[in-house]
Amino acid sequence: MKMNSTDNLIRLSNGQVLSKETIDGDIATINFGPTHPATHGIFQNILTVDGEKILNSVQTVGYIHRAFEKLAERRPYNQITPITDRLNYCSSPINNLGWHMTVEKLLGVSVPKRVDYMRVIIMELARIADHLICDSIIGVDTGALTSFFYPFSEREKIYELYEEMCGARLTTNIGRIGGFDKDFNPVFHQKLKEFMRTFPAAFEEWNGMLERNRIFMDRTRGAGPISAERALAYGFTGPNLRAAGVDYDVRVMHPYASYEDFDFIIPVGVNGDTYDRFMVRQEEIRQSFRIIEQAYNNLPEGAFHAEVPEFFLPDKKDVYNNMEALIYHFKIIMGESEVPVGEVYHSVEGGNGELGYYLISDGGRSPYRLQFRRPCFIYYQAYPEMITGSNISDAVITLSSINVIAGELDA
Amino acid sequence: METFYWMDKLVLVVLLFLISLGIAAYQTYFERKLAAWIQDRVGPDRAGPFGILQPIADGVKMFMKEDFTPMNADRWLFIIGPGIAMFTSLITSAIIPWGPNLHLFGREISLQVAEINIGILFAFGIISIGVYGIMIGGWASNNKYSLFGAIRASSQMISYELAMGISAITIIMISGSLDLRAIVESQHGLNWNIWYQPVAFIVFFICALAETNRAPFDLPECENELIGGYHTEYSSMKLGLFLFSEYVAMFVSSAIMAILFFGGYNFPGMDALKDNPNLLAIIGVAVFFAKIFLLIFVFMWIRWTIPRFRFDQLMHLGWKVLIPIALVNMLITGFVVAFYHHWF
Amino acid sequence: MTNSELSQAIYALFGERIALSEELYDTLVIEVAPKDAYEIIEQLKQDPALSFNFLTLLGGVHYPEIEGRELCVVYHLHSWKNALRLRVKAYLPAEQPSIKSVTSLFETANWMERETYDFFGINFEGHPNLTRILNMDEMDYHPMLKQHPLEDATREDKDDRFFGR
Amino acid sequence: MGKIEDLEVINGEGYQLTTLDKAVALARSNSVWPLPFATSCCGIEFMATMGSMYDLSRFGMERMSFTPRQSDLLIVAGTISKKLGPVLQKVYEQMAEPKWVLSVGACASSGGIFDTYSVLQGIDRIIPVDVYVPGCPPRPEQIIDGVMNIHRLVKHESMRRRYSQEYRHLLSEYKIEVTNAENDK
Amino acid sequence: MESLTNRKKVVSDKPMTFVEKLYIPAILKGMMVTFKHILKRRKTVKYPEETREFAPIYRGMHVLKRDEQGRENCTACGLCAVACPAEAITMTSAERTKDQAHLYREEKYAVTYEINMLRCIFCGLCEEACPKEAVFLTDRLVPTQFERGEFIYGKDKLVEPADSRIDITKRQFTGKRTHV
Repeated sequence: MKMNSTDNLIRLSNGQVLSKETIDGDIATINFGPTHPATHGIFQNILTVDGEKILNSVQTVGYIHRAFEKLAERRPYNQITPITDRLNYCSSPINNLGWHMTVEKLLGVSVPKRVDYMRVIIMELARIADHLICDSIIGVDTGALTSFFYPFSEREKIYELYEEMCGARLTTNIGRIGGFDKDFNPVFHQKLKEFMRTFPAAFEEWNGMLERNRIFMDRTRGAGPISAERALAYGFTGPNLRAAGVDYDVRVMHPYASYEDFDFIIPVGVNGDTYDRFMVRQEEIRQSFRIIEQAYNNLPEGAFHAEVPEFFLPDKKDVYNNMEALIYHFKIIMGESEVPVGEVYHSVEGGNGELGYYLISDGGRSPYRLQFRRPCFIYYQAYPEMITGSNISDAVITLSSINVIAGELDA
Repeated sequence: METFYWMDKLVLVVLLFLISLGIAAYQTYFERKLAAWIQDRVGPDRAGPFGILQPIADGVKMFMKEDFTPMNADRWLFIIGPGIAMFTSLITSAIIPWGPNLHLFGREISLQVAEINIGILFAFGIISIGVYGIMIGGWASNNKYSLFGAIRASSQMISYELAMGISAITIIMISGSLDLRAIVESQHGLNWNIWYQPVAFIVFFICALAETNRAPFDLPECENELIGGYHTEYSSMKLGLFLFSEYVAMFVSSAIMAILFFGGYNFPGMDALKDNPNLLAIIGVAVFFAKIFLLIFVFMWIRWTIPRFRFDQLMHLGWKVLIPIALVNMLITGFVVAFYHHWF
Repeated sequence: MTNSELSQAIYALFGERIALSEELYDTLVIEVAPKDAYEIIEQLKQDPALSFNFLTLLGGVHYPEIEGRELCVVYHLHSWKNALRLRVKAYLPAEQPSIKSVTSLFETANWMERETYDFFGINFEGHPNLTRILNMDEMDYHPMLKQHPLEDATREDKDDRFFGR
Repeated sequence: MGKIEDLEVINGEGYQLTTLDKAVALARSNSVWPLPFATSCCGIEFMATMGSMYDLSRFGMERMSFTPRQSDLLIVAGTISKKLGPVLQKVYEQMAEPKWVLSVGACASSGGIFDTYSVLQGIDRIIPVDVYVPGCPPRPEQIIDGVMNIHRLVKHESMRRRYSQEYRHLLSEYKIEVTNAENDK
Repeated sequence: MESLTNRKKVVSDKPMTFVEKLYIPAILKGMMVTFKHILKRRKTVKYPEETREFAPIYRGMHVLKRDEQGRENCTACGLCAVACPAEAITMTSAERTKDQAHLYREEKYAVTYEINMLRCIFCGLCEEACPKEAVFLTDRLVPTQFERGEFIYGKDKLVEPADSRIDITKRQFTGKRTHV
């Protein structure tokens, strides 16, 4: 909190300056975080409050800074995939596949249509999982605890799908540079069909408990609003920006993985408040589901990886029998494949917005520099402005509705 | 006669004390089970068969937990807080008529500890003291979140007491008495007040939710915002008392609601048992408890369904919605009652 | 608008103030002098035809081998109108890495500049609050510089001999 | 799985569990209220453990207490950086005795994949850990396994242990002051 | 700001209707939903009494395989250690002597092979890297422990016992190019 020299003025985090006389009562400072139950993840806000009204907020982040970017400079390309898992861990596959696409762009590899469609299915499942958790947390923070459990059961089904596909539930490490290491297997097909059959009803049931409930609407409408201009200035992307009414979506703007083939709408909100963010996410879940249906029903036949033996690990059987494959295998694992020198920026529409990878390669076994565009980190700085003037309850649901993922925030 | 009277009362008091605590304890169990069922889970099932010993385990654990008083806290007030909360919750049950009189040992035994003719006023009086427990506890903790909880609790209770009182007045008008026994007796058979006063019931019910700090009005302790609210700094059995008092309060307020609106221990077809007062009393008590449990179930059911209000919306609801509704309802009732009695 | 058209437009605007421009993959990259960076980005943002309205990413790179150009600040600009990205680079010497802050153009640069300061020690002039953001305030070096080790030296469960350190 | 009888910390110097001890320990083990100190990925798996499919509430553990005063088990799930270390220690200090610590996942237990300058290489450097759960993140099954191991610990703990010299010594190794336990005695 | 695409749709501008303003209908609707769930079958898997089926390719605890004749497959080439992003694998190798031919399949073998299970992130890259079909992840889980030191898994815990083999054929072929 910056005090003016006259000691009589108080500067709010939205730039407004108030005279102390206009504030009745005493000003208190409370620590909102690092271990507050509403800070899912760890970050601290020191709030200056007048009663319950928030006057100012000072943020501290970096509590789980793990030095991703430094780590990525020391690991070969294929070992960076597990690291990207832990960025936005609510939707790891998007991070994985986005990274693979970045490297493919650097290498100039084009993948078969089937890989694109498989990626779309996996990524949209991840988006559903991500939005489900965010929206259920909004429900929990407004006090409807049950709304955490219904979507989580659906999430569990998505976990099962991942498990069938790659062998892990949350930190998936799914796919490889150049495609996937495995095709969809019969159990995956069966489980995906089952998911597609049951999901809409379960989703709408849960949605119906909140969407038009007046208590929920009153709580969320007008909570933590941000205008389109301010959101843009703060570099918002993804659902939070769309809630403010701007239909920016990387999937449409710079299509990747054949997103141009699919028909889907971009839901937008009006005021950029918590209700808008909730509704935009809910609609995006429906749209993602539509995309999955389209992709799955039109899934092309063919190979599930590109033919790039220098970068795509050969099949195990060939490694044992085929000298050439064995050499490629060693080269890839040791990180001795030729990587072009260059730099490339690729971005995908992550759970929280534009998830970008700025990769500089000097031809070595690991990136010279890898910078992640982490949407959370960029938009979380707008939080003080969003909550100034509202009360603690609003601050809580605003925080959960902008879906700040600590892993992505602190890198 | 006098000694017998006191003995009766003593037995009843002890019994009530145990029943209240027992019910409160098993309410926690039931609440956890119900929450689990609503959420497609099983709930506690490892402490004893079906987890039936869960409340006992919790109780023992809390007794043995380190009793912690934060630095800079007001030591005495810190202790008094939970005490008041528990005491006020328990004492209200003294005025509740639990059933028709028993005929035992040639005497008529009343199933009501204190037969005071202003029972309902007593209840309101005690309830308004109840908030002091939370307030003192929250203030004494010397923690900002607790203080927020305490402030929220006190303003919430005061606001909702008004609407609660006004909606209860309609019942007093209909039955013409402040005595809870008389109010129950006036609802003989199925002649319950709920049929005449549905609006008053809804208002009263909402206020009861607020008075017992239950969702959607659990703002004083809502953990997503205030961590633990007024009991953030409490540990061990002091916390236990706070948690328990909430459940006791829920039990007692369900009982009061059952008396005011659902005819207490009255049930349809009770005239058939006129000749057997003891059987009538036993069934009456059972019916009364069934009504209480049903109301408790609704309390819990609501808690696990809907989101909570924001503080200003809660105030708005209390002052601008419930109080006007209760007032209008009271006026209409007044006119109807006056008309019925040919007062003009 | 294509990248070549963009390139022409930029040359028309700034002429020789652009030290170098090349197309890397699908993005046009221009290099500018550090003292020009702010103005050029401001004009790129305000020019109605180009309208690079969005700062996607801001970060640093460390090239310890290139003398006089050890540090590099990279701006990723995005023109939504034309769906075009542009990468602007400014190289700084290691002795005095200092560049004008773009927070007055894009508020989003605030934390990104703080992060770059934290990682590389690049000083952004005119930044409202240039302090460490992710690391502890007590830290006395800038960890992303190439000379600093990645690993935590205090761990006991790893034997460095096995991992080539 | 390590044998519980081997653990010196529990048995101290040969405490014999009395019947009362046993009853209390049994009650405690059935009512362990967790304080989830969830920072990252493991926190999401911990949420899955709370969810309908795995349901930690079967162990009487669904009442999360976010205030350290009321909780018995500190579940540290996720990366703990050096910046966060003091906060974690503070939370541990604030917890009322008896208290246990479950370290969930590779990051909390050892730093895991993040062998970097900013990550604490295992929380056992700042607070005593009772049970480690491997995995990155562990499956809910493993978290439940860890929780059940905690229950086994609790069941075998004497009521006096928390006031013993050994315990005080253990905490002093982590530079944690034992003030409250003394007040209570 | 003008629209960037033609796919925009506003989703949150529906005003509250009178019925919705009354609170009660929506609350009752929600309560009906939750009541239905009370009557539904529980989804809980009561672990540890019941267990859920894992995917055959689940990435759990490692195993060092033996071949059909009971010889260890591992040749201590170190590829798994190189491929491990968590740097959890260490090994020392030795040349096989003549009388050890029945123990080790290859000329070289691992004298010690240790995986630090607390560091391991179960990403499966070691399995992918192994050119000798020696190390596999399995659908078994690493048990929790009381002491940190117990997580260094040596060959005694990793090599599959000769008499009780661990079947990993499913994970070798699920979804792969070559089918059995």
